[in-house]
Amino acid sequence: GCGQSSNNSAGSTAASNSPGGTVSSTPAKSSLTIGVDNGSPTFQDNFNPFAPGNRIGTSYIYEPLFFVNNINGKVTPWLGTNYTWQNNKTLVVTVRSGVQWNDGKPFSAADVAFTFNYLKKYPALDSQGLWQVLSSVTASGNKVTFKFKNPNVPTFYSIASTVIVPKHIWSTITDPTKQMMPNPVGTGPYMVGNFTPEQYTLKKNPTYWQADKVNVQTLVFPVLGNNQTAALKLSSGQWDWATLFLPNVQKTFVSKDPQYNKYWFPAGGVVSLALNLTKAPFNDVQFRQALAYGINKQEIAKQAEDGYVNVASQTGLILPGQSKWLDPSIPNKGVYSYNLQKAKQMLAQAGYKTNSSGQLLDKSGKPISFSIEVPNGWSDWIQTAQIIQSNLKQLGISVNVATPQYGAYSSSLSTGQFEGALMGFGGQASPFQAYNSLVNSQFALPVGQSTSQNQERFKDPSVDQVLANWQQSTNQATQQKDAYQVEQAVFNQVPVIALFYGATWSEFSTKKFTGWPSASDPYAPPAPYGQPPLMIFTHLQPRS
Amino acid sequence: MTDNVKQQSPIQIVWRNKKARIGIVILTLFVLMALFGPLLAPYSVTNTSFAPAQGPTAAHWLGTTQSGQDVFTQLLYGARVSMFVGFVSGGIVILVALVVGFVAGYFGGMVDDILSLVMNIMLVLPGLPLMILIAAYIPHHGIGEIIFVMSLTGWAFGGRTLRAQMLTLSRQDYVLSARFAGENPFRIIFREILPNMLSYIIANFFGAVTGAVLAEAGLEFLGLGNPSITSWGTMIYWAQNGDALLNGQWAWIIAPGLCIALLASSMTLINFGIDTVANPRLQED
Amino acid sequence: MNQSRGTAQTVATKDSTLAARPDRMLRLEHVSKVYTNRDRSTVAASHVNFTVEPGKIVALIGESGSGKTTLARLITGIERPTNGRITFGNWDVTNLRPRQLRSYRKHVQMVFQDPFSALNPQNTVLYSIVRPLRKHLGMSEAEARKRAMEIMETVRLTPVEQFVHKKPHQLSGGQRQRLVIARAIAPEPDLIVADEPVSMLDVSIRADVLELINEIRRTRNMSVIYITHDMLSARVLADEVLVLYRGHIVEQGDSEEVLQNPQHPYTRLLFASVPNPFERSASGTRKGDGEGEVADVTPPKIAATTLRTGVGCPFAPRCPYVMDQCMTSVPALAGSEAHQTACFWKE
Amino acid sequence: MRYFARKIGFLILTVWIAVTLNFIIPRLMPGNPAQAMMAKYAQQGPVSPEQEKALELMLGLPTGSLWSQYWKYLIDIVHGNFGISYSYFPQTVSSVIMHALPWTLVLVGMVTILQFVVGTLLGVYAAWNRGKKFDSTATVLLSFTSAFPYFWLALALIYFFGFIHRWFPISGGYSGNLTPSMTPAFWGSAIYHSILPALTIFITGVGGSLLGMRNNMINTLGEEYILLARAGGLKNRTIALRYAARNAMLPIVTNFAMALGMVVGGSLLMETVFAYPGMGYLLATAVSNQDYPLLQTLFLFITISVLLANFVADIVAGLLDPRLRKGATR
Amino acid sequence: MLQVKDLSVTYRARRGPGVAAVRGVDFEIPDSTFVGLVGESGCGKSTLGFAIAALLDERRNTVRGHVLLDGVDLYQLSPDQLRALRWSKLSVVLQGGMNAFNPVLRLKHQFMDVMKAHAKLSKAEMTKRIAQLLAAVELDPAVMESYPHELSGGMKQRAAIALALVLEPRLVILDEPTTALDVVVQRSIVTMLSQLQHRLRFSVLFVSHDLGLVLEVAQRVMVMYAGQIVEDKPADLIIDEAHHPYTKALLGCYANPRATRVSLTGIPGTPPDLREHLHGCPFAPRCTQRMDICETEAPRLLPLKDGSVACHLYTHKEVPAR
Ligand SMILES: Nc1ncnc2c1ncn2[C@@H]1O[C@H](COP(=O)(O)OP(=O)(O)OP(=O)(O)O)[C@@H](O)[C@H]1O
Ligand SMILES: Nc1ncnc2c1ncn2[C@@H]1O[C@H](COP(=O)(O)OP(=O)(O)OP(=O)(O)O)[C@@H](O)[C@H]1O
Ligand SMILES: [Mg+2]
Ligand SMILES: [Mg+2]
Repeated sequence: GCGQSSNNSAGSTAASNSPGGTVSSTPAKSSLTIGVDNGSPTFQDNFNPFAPGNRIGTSYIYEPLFFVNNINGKVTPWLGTNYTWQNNKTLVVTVRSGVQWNDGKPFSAADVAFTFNYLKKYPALDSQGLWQVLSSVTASGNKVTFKFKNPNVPTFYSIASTVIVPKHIWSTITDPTKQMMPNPVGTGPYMVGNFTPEQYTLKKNPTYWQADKVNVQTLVFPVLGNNQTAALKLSSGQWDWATLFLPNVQKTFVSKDPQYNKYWFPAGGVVSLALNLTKAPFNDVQFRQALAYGINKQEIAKQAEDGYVNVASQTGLILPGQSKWLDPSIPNKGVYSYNLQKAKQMLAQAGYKTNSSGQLLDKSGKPISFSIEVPNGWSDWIQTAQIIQSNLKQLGISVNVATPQYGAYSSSLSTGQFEGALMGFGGQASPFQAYNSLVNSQFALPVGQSTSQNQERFKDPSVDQVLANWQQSTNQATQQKDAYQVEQAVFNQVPVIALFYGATWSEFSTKKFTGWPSASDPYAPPAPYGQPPLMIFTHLQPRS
Repeated sequence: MTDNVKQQSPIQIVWRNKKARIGIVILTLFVLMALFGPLLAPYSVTNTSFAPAQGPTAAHWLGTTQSGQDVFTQLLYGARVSMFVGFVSGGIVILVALVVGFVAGYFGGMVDDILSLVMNIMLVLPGLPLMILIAAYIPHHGIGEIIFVMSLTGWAFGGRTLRAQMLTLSRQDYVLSARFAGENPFRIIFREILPNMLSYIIANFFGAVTGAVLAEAGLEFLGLGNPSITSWGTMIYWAQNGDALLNGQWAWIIAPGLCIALLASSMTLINFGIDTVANPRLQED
Repeated sequence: MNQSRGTAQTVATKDSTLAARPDRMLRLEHVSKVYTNRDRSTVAASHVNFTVEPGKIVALIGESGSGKTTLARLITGIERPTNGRITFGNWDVTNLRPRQLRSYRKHVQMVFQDPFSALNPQNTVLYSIVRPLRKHLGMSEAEARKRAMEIMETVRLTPVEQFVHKKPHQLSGGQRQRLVIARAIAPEPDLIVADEPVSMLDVSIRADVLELINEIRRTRNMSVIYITHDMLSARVLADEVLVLYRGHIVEQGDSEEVLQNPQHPYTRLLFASVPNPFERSASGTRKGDGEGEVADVTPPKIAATTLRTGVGCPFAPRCPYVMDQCMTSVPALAGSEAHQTACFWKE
Repeated sequence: MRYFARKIGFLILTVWIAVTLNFIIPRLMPGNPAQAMMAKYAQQGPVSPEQEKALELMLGLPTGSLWSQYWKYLIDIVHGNFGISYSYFPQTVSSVIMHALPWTLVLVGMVTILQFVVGTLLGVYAAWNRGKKFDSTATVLLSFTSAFPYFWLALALIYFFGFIHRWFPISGGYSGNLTPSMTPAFWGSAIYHSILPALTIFITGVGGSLLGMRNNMINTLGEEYILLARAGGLKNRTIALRYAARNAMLPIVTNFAMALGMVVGGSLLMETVFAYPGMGYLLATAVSNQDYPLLQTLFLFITISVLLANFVADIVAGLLDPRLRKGATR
Repeated sequence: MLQVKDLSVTYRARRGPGVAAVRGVDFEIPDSTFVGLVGESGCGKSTLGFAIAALLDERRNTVRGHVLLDGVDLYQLSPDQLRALRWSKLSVVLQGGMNAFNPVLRLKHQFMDVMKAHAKLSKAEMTKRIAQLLAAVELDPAVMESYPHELSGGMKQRAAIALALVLEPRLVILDEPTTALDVVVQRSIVTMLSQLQHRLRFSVLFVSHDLGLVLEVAQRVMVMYAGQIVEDKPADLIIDEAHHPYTKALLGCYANPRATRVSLTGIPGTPPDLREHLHGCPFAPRCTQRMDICETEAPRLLPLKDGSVACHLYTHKEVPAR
C-alpha cells in the first residue's frame, strides 16, 4: 500500500478546481507543483537512474556521495561524510551510517562499492567514463577505496555525483538500461506516489536520514506540454517552480504576483562559437581574435537571451561563480568587448584584404564565407547565429545559418565536418573538466573520426602539458597556477569564441515555501532537475 | 443547329463570378505586396534596434518582435517568401503533374498503369507526416529544400486530375483529327490538348499553391523549415518561440496567420470561378 | 474454324470510265479484329474481305456494334487488325510505323461522326485547314492559306472571308461538318473514310452534306467509304453496299441491287426498321397497328449477346428462318458478283 | 469480389511501399540516425569504444548488409516488432504508440466524421438553395475558414478561450490527477479537454466538406434522373437526399483519401499546439527528440490508418454505388 | 384534355436578351391521341415538352401562358397540388441515355418511390404492378431487381416507358425517346409504344426530330419552327397535303426506300437565332415561296379543313380571314 494520503491530496486538488482539472494552481499547502518534466511527450513509468528517458523525479530519489555545487564548486557531504586522497591515485570515502533505503533495508559502503563496480560491469551505464580512470573500488567497513590507473584528481567530482543504488535490488538485474522501474528504491527524500502518463506525484520518504529538514510533503509533476502552453501555465500561476525561458519575465511572470513570484537565472555554462580549426582561415589565431572583437556579444545577450545573461569571459570561466580561479592579470575579466574598428584593423594587419564589393578575402583571394550550424528548433541559438551573421557582414564575411536536426548537427561537430557551429561547454564544478574537454588535444581526432570533446580540434602541446599537471595535483595552489596558464591560452588563442553564459532558468513562487537559493545565497543552482533539488528541499521552510 | 449561346472568353467567365472576383482582388493585393513590399515597408527588415516585444503602436502598427524587429515590415517581406515558396512549389507540382499526367494519359497502357499506381500510392501517403519525415532527415533546410519537399509530396493530386483530363481530351475526335492532319505528338499535346485543359491546369495550380503555402507554414511552424528566412510561417514560429501570446502581442501571431488564410482562400475563391469554365453547371445565374 | 469465303471480292463497277488503278485500291483480306478486355473478348470484325476501287463510294451498313467503326479504324491505321491484311496500293497498312503512318494519312483521311467533337474549340477554321496542307503537302504558310480558301469555296463555306477566323462554336452543325470534310480533302487524299458523317446532323442539312461528299468524289475522283446505319442515305450516295452483322459481312453488292432486293434476313430487318414516312401514305394505316413487314423479324433479344462467337451463323439467334445448319456452320458469301449473300436460307 | 480483391491488393502494396520508404529514407540521408542518440549521451563525458558498442547494442542499431537488414526489418514488422523508442527507452515503439493511438483515433475520428456529416449536410442545403443568401455566405465564409492554418487557429483559440478567458484547459488530453479509466470523471475531463482541439479541426475542415458536396450536388442536380424524379412528383426531401445527395456523395466517399490525409496533417499540427497526447504530438516530439524508430513507426501507423480508412471508404463506395461493385466502370 | 394556350418560354440571360425558345404556342391534345412534335434541333421542342410538364426551373426562365390539363392550369397550382398531379395525370420519358434512372437504386425502388409518392400501396401490390408493366413493355419482370447500368440502352428506354405508365397517366410526353438508339431497337420500341397507346388509350406527345419516324407512329403531327408551331395535321394527310413550305421542305429530305433512286434535297440556310426578336415569318429567309409580307408580318396559326398552318400563303389565298 503506497501513498494513499498523497494520492488524496492530489485528488482533492482536482476536485476543488475548475472543471478543467489541469488548472491545479492551488494545491494543498504542503505540496509543490513543479513544471520541469516534459515527457516525450507523455510520461513513462520509469525511475531507473541508469535508463535514458527516465523521469526527472528520479534524481529526487537517488542520492550521491557528495553534493557538489556547480556554481562555486563547494562540496557538501551527502551519503559520504568525508573523503581523503591517500595519494594522487587513491581516494577513500567514508560512508554515512544510519541511512536506510526507502524499503527499510540499511544502506552501507557495500552498496557504494557495488554501484561503482556495477558501472564497470555494464559500460553503457558509465556515462562519465569513470572506469577509463579507475582501476578498482572496494568497500571495507564504512569506507570505500577508489584506486586509479593514473593520477586523475578532478575525477573526484564525477565520483562524488554518481548516484548510489541498492545492491539488494540491482544485483539481480542483468539488463539495467532496459529495466523499467516504477517503484524505485533509493535513499533520497522522496518516493513515488501516484502515476499517470500526464502527471505523477512524489511523496516524502518518512525514513529519510534528514527527514526533519524536509518540509514539502508532496511534489506534483504535470506534463510540461510544449513551450508555448508551458509558459502560459507558468504565467497563469499553475506551477510553484519551473524552469522555462520566459521572455520579459518581469512582466509575464513576476508582475502576476509580485510579492511571491521570483526568479533567478544563474550562469550555467558558456555558449560559444566554435570554428573548425583544421580549416583556413579558422586556423589563424589572429583571424579568430578579430572575429571575437567583431561579434557583438552584448547585443546577443540582450536580443537573443532577453538580457537575462551576461557576456561570457573568453577565459571560459563562469563568472562570478568561478572568480577565484580567474587570473587577475587578464584584462577586462577576459571579455573581448565589441569593437568593429579593431576587428577590421586586426584583419588588415593579418593580411586579409577586402575586394571592391566589400567582401573579405582569404589568403588565397577567395571571399570568406562559412556556415554556422545550430540545432534545429533552438530558437535563442538561432537568433544568436543570426546576430553573428549580421555582425560579420560588417567585416565582409558572409555567414549562412544552417539549422540541421540535432543529430546531424551533433554528428558534423563530432566528426569535424563543419565550418562554424554554436557550442556549449563548461558548467561543471571544477574548471579543469571544462578545459580538459575543450582544449585537450587527446580528443582532437582527425576530421572524419568521431569525438565528443574538443570538437573544434584545438592542439597545443604546452596546454596538454599543463592539463596533465593539473590532473595529477591534489594541491590547491598548483591547481590554481595550472589554471592560470590554461586560461591565458584559451584567452589568447581563442579555441572557441565565448559568447554568453547559458543560464539556468528557474522561476519559483515563495507563497508556500521560502528558503530558495538566490544570488545572495547560492547554496545550490536553482534547478529542479539533477541533484540541486536534494539540497534545496532541505532548505525550504513553510511560509508562516 | 447553330450553337446559339455566344461564347465568352474564359477570363470573362471567371471574372463574372462574384467569388472569383473577390479572390482575384485579394490575390492581386498580395502579389503587389510581394513585389513592392520592401518599398512600402516602414523599416529595414534586418533592423533589430527597436524596443522589443511591444504591442501595436503608431510607430509599429503591428508591434515589434521579441528581438526588436518591426512586425509590419516582416509581414510585408514575408509575403515574398511565402508566395515565392507557394508559387514555385505550385509551379513545380503542376509541371511534374503535367508531365506525369501527360505521359500516363497520352501513352496509356502499362505506362499509365504504373504511373497511376504510383500516384494513387502517393495520394494515400499522408502529406504532412511524409513531409515531416523527409524534413526530419534532410540536413539543411534552405528554401530550395522546402520547395523540394513540398513538390515531392504534392504532385500526385494534380497528376491524377490532369491525367484524367488528358485521358478524356486525348480520346476526343479532334485529337485524332490532328493526327490525320499529320501533326506530331508533341504538337498535339501542346497545341491541341493543352489549351483545352488550361482551366484545369490553372485550377490545379492554384490548388497546389494553396497547399504549398499552408504546408510551408506548417513546416516552418514545426521548426522544420528555415527559421532564418522571413516568411509568414517563420513569423508565427518566432512569435510562438517568443511567447507572443504571453506578452499580449496578438498582432504578431494573428497578422501572418490571417495573411496565409487570406492568400489561400483567395485562391480557393478564384477556383470557384475557374471551375465554372470547365463546368458550366457551376456558373452563377 | 471458318473456311475461306473465297478471295477478296471486287465489287463490279457500273461506270467503266473509271478504270481501276491498282495503286489506289484498298484491299481487305481476311481482316479480323478481336478486342480483349479483362473478362471478355469481342469479335468486332471477322474475316472481312473487300476492295474499294478508286473513285467508288462503298457504304458500310449495320446496326450499332456491328463493327463499322472498327473497320474504319483499321483502314485508317488507328488500330491494327488481329488477323488478316489491309493494303492500299503499295502500302501495307497492317505494318506501318508511326512515320509511315503519317505519310499514309496523306492518302487516307477520315471524316468523323460528330462534327462537334472533331474540331478543336480553340482553332480557327483557317488553321484547321492549313495544318494538313502544311504537314502533308509541305506548303508554305502563304500557299497553304491561299489553298485553304479555295478548299473552303469547294465545301461552300462562303463567303470565305467571313469564315476564316471563326471558331467551331460560331458555326452551325452543317458548317462544322463541311469544315471537317474540308480538312479531310485538303491533303488531296485518295480515300476518305467517313464514319457516320451525317448522323449527328439535322435531316435538313444531311442531304447537303451527302451531296457535297458525292460532288467531291466526282470532281476529285476519290474513293469514299461511307459508314452509316441509315440505309436510305447509303442508297442515295453509294455505288456499292456492304452489310455488316457482328463483324461479318452478310450481304454485299451493287447498292440498288442490294437495297431494292435485300436477300439476307438481317438486311431485311434493317430495311424494315428504317422509318419511312412514305410508307403510311401508301398504306394509310399506322404500322404499329397491324402486322406489316416488321413482324416478320424478331426484335433482338438479350440472349443474343451471349452467343458464342465462331460457331454458326452470327445472326442465327435472331433469325426467323433459322435452320439447324445455321447453328453449326457459318454461311459463306455467295451469289452473283453484283449481289452476294451469306445465308443458307433461300426464298 | 474482384473489386475487393483489387482493393486489398492495393492496400498491401501501399503498406509495403510505406514500409520500404521508412526503411530507405533514413538510409538515404547522411548520418546514422542512432548517432544522434549516442551523441546526446556522449555530451556527458567521453565515450569509449566499449561504451559505444554497448550503446549500439542497447539501441539495437542495424548490422549486416542492406539486404539482410531489409529482410530483418520486414520480418520484424510482420511480427509487430518496431524496435525500441529512444525517447521512451526502454519501451517498445509499439507500446508507446498504443498509448497515443486512442486519443487521436477518438478525437480526430469523431470530429472528422462530425465535420464530414455537418459539412455534407450544409453542402446539400447550400446546393439545393443555390444562389440564395445562405449559399453565398456559407461558401465564402467557409472557404475562408478552411484556409486557416490549423496551428494558427489553435493558437488563437488557446489565447482567447484558454488564456484570456480560461474557459477551457489549454493543453493535455485530460486532467493529470485522474487515472485514465472508464469513469465518468475521466471521460468528462477528456471531453472537456478535447473541445478546443475538436473545434480547431471542425472549423478548418467543415468548409472543405461543404464545398466538395456543394459542387457535386450541383452537378448531380443537373442530371436527368433528378428531373425525372421531380416529374414523378417525389417529395423535395426525397429528391434532395435519396436521389441527389446520395449520388453526390459517391465521389466524395471515393476521394476520402485526400480529405483524410489533410485531416491527419492538420490534426498533427493541432495536437502539437494543444500538447494533446495523440499521434500527432508524439510525431512532432519524436522529430525534436530525434527518436527515429518512433518517428518511422508513427509514419507507418498513420499511413496504415489512412489506408484502412480509405479501404473502408472504398468498400462503402462500393456498397453505395452498384456500378463499382461489378468493376464495370473501373 | 390538354390545352396549351399562348404558351411562351424565355430562358433568361444574365446580360442581353434571353432565348425565346417557345413563342406563343396554342394547341390541344384530346384523349387517347398520339401526337408527334417535330422540328429541327434547337427549335424549342424539348422546351415546349418541359413547359407542358411544368418541369422548367422557374429561377432561370419565364413561362407565360396556360397549360390546362382537364381544365386545371398547371401554372396556377401550388407546389403540393402540382406534385400530386404529376405522374398520375402526366408523365414524361426522356432520352434513353445513361441518366434517366438513378444509377444507385434498383429499378424496383425507383418505381416504388414514384408509386409511394402518390398512393398507399403494399409492397406486394407494387411489385405486382411493376411486373405487369415490365411485361407490357416486353421486358422480363426480373429486370426490376437490376441496377440501371446492367441494362442496355434499349432495355432502359423500355423501362422508362414502363415507369411513365406506372400511375396510368392521361398524357405521356416522350422527348426524343429513341434518338440514342439503333434503328432496329428504335423500331421495336416505337412499335411497342404505339401498341401500348392503342391498348391503354392514353395520349402521347412524341417529341422527335425525325419526321419520318413521327409520321409512322403518330396520329397527328405538329411541326415546329423557331419556337412556333407552323403546321398541325393528321399524320395521314401530311405527305400528300403538306401546306407549310417548311413541312414540304422537310419531307424533301427523306427518300422513299421503296421508290426508285432519288436525290435528296436539304433546306438551305439555318434557323434564326432565338435570342432575337423575329420580324415577320421566321422561315422567310429559307423559304422558296417567300412573299413581301413574309418579311414584315408574322403569320398566325390558322385552322384549315384538317389541322392548321401558319403561313401567309394561306392567310392570303385559301383561308378566308375571320
Ligand atoms: N476499344 C474497344 N475495346 C473493346 N471493345 C470494343 C472497342 N471498340 C469497339 N468495341 C466493340 O466492338 C464491337 C464493334 O464496335 P464498333 O464501334 O465498330 O461498332 P459500330 O458498328 O461502329 O457501332 P455504332 O453504330 O454504335 O458506332 C462492339 O461490340 C464494341 O463494343
Ligand atoms: N437552359 C437553357 N438556357 C438557355 N437557353 C436554352 C436552355 N435550354 C435550351 N436553350 C435554348 O433554347 C432553344 C430551344 O431548345 P430546346 O432544347 O427546346 O430545343 P429542341 O428543339 O429540343 O432541340 P434538340 O432537337 O436539339 O433537342 C435553343 O436555341 C437552345 O439553345
Ligand atoms: Mg461507330
Ligand atoms: Mg430536345
